[in-house]
Amino acid sequence: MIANTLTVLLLLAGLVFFAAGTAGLLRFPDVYSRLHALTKADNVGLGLVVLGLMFQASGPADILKLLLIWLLVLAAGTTAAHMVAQRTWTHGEFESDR
Amino acid sequence: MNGLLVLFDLVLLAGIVGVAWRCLASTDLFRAVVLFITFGLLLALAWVRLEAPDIALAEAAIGAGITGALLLVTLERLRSIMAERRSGRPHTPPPDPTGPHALLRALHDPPPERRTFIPALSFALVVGGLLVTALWHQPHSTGLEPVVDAHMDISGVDHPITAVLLNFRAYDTFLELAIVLIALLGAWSLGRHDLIPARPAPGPILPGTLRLLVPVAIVTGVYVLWAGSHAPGGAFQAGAILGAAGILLVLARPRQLPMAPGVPLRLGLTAGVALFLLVGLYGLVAGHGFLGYADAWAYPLILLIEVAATLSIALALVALFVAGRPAGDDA
Amino acid sequence: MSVFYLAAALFLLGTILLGLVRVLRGPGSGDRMLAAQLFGTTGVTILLLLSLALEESALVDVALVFALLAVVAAVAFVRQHGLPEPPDTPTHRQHPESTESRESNDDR
Amino acid sequence: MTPANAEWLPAAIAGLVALSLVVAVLATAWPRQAHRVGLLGALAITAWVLGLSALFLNAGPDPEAAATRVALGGWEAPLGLMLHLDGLSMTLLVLTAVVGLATSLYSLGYVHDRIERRQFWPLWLWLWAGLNMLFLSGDAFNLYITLEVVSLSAVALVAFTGTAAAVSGAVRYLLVNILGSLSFLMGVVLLFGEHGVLDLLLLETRTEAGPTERMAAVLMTAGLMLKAALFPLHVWLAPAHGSAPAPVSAVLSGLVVTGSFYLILRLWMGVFAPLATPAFGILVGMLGVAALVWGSLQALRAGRLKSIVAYSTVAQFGYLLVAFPLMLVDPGAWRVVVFFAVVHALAKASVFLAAGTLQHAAGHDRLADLGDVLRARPRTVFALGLAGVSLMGLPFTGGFIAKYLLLEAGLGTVLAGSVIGVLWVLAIAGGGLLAAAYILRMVAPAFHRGHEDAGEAVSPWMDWVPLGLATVAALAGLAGTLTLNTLALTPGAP
Repeated sequence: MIANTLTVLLLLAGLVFFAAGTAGLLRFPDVYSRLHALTKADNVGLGLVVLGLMFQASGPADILKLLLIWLLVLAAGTTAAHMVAQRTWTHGEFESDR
Repeated sequence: MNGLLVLFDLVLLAGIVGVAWRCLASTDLFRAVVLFITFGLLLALAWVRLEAPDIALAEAAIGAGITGALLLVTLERLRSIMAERRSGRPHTPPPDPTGPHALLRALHDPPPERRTFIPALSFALVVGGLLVTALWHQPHSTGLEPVVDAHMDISGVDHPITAVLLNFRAYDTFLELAIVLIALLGAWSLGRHDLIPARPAPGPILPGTLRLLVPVAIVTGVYVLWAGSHAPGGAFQAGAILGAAGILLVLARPRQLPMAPGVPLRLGLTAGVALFLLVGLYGLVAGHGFLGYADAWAYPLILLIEVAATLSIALALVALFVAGRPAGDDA
Repeated sequence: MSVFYLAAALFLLGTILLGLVRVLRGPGSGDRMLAAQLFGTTGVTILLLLSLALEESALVDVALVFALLAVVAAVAFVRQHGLPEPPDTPTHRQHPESTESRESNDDR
Repeated sequence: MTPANAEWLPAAIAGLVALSLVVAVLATAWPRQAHRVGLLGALAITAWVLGLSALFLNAGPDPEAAATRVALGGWEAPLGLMLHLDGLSMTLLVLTAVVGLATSLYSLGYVHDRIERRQFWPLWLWLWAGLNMLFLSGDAFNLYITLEVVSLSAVALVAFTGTAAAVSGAVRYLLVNILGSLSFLMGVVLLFGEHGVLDLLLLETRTEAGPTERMAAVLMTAGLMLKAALFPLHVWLAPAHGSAPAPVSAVLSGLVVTGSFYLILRLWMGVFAPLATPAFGILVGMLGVAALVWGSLQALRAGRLKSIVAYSTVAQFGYLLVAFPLMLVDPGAWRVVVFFAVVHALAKASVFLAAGTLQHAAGHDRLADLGDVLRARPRTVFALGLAGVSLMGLPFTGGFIAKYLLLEAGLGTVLAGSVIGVLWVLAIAGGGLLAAAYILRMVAPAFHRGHEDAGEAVSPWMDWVPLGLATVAALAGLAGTLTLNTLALTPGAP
């Protein structure tokens, strides 16, 4: 029962960050600020969801798998954000041409 | 629960159709590529909802790992051709009139015409409408599920899909492996590719991520291959994961990649079909029929074939990504 | 509980569809790439939720594969063989230290 | 009829599949020796097919007894896959072996570059293996996969010279093939969804004229018509052939297109048989007449040798469509149609091979400038003419027998009181005249006065193989009775 309540609360908190990430992606003015919106969803949003789901896991293997997924997404998000920022910085924020 | 599921499916369906339409109608190729990546993601969710986790797994590996990278790199090559055409001077290096370059030219000529869109849409609607009508009348058929279930105990594995793919209908699977190989032979016949020299990584983040991801990808690939005997997974999915890891290495090139040597590469690429065929021939000689196994030997033989097939598929995917045949192959 | 998971998954699917606006509008390719990256993360989360809602543990593996390969497209985006010369757009800036890496972009 | 023969038949069928695959895999893994592997493989496969046909014909005059099904891996349908051999598939296997052997020998001379050889042979051997498997397949999904093997290797072969024209033709061919395959696959999915089995014989017992079958029939037939370049879905054919290497054109026009037609015939004689109605037959027949006229006119207008031959394929396949309404009136006419397709494949392949020799010698295939080479190469011109005579249907050639039998069937429908039968008879007779016109266009410069210039030297293979194959095509009439008798060994068909 407590586990379920914790899961619900953590998931809801995670969803808030996903919503915020999407809102930021849509509303922020340029690439550099939109980066932040993305990384919040990656780091905290998925982190909270994973934490919430861990209470429902059937064993340590499942918990480790969930943790691994979070770590992988963290690494991917960080790398992607860094590289997109770098490319935009060196090559300009050009419109993609045909 | 059920109402919510239907709502989820409807939203997903609307998303898939909408994304596909915008992707086709997009005049901006980069936008079309990003939409296609999104399309792959939604499609994986659709496979989940169609209760086909095996295909969702394959779609995840192919869609996330390979298609996106392939399209983005192709787009970049197209751009350099277009830039060359606009400026009237040859891009460096001098474009090879044969080979992959010619393929890209052919893909770009003639430019897409917008007025073909309406006929195409009406054609799609007519065919789609007829299909829906035909599907509407279909009974709820269980297909071959009961027959497969009845034979599971002598199939050598515990996952029905693996049993069908590698035992009951192994011939089809063998030919699918062959098709991957033929596609690669076709790509190689177009021209040669010389590996690009390494270039310095921009900062420590990319090499660091690679150092983390590539080993994890190898472990995951082996895990998915092993899982195939009792759960969704198997050679195609594992091969796609390992192939994506290889593509990551080719893309990032932390250091000079060695030139692929001709003979071992060919042997690696054909290992899957060759081993499969050898096992099949043994079955023919031993009286189990072509591509048949003795019941007791089914599991080890299936595992052997899957390992070789994983290796071949991964190699073939990386080679397809690199596109031209490596210089070592002509030796 | 599974109704809750499903509702959460539906919500996340909604955010993907909403985020498509950024893909359609752009304006730059970086913006679109970022949106795709966010979709990948959201997709992983949806898969995790669905695996509980539908009681299909194999979906965690699908999520794992997505998470593992999420970075490939982004790497392809920045590491193509020959990036074109930066066009003369007003937003273009020159970083003082990046000249070296730009020169080596032509090494295809 | 010897029981021992019948016992060996299943092993021989599985062995043919295995042998074709071994040859293809070996050539892929060992490209340095691919041409040697290919030559030995071509001889072995041809010998095996001839042996198989001897076994098959010996199995007796009863179609039910002769037709053989092999359960792969020991799993019987519906669980497993079945290979299926009957008179129809046997005939096409022999045709494939003859054209395949000729193409292989020709390619020994044509593909001489070391690098090209390494690319060509594995793909060609996969294509051959794919065709053998296609003709032996008895399972709807397996048919789709074998079609893919055939299509993909054919596309790669069209592109393999790597020139811009070849690649552009190949891309078009690839898109057509993908569309055709997807359409076919959707049909397979519909049938499987309705009946829960994939085996063709099991499907045949379960299908009726319902909405699913209708939709599946439309999808599968349209997809195959696209692949077979049947009018009006033929637009990809000439660009793909115009730029492909000669042996590839020969195989495409002779075998690949015929393979798709074989599937249409197989499906409509089996699974979709309940759907065939006279009105449908007349529609298809009309398409055939249009194809005959349009293809012939294009062939008369084309300026390049290979384009003429490619358009003549569109025209000749019109006959196959014209024969459709005849089959509805006289069910036995299907054997004549298959015989016609066989003769056409032989003749068309030799015309393409001869055209390839001329193109190689002259360095181009513009008809207007080919006179010098034509005059200097009587052997090749003779091959061209001999195969052309068979295409026209002049007496005593294979083409004559085929067209005579078709005309006979057409007249039969007229006598049976069908007014529209007159149209079919006119089309069959008129098509021959049109064919004569465009074939004379090809060989006529050889009889004009003018310079003689043999052009580039060609290897003996390229000189003699077209002539040999053309002779086979012309003499195929002698094997007419044998072919028709073999075809009669198809159970379930009249």
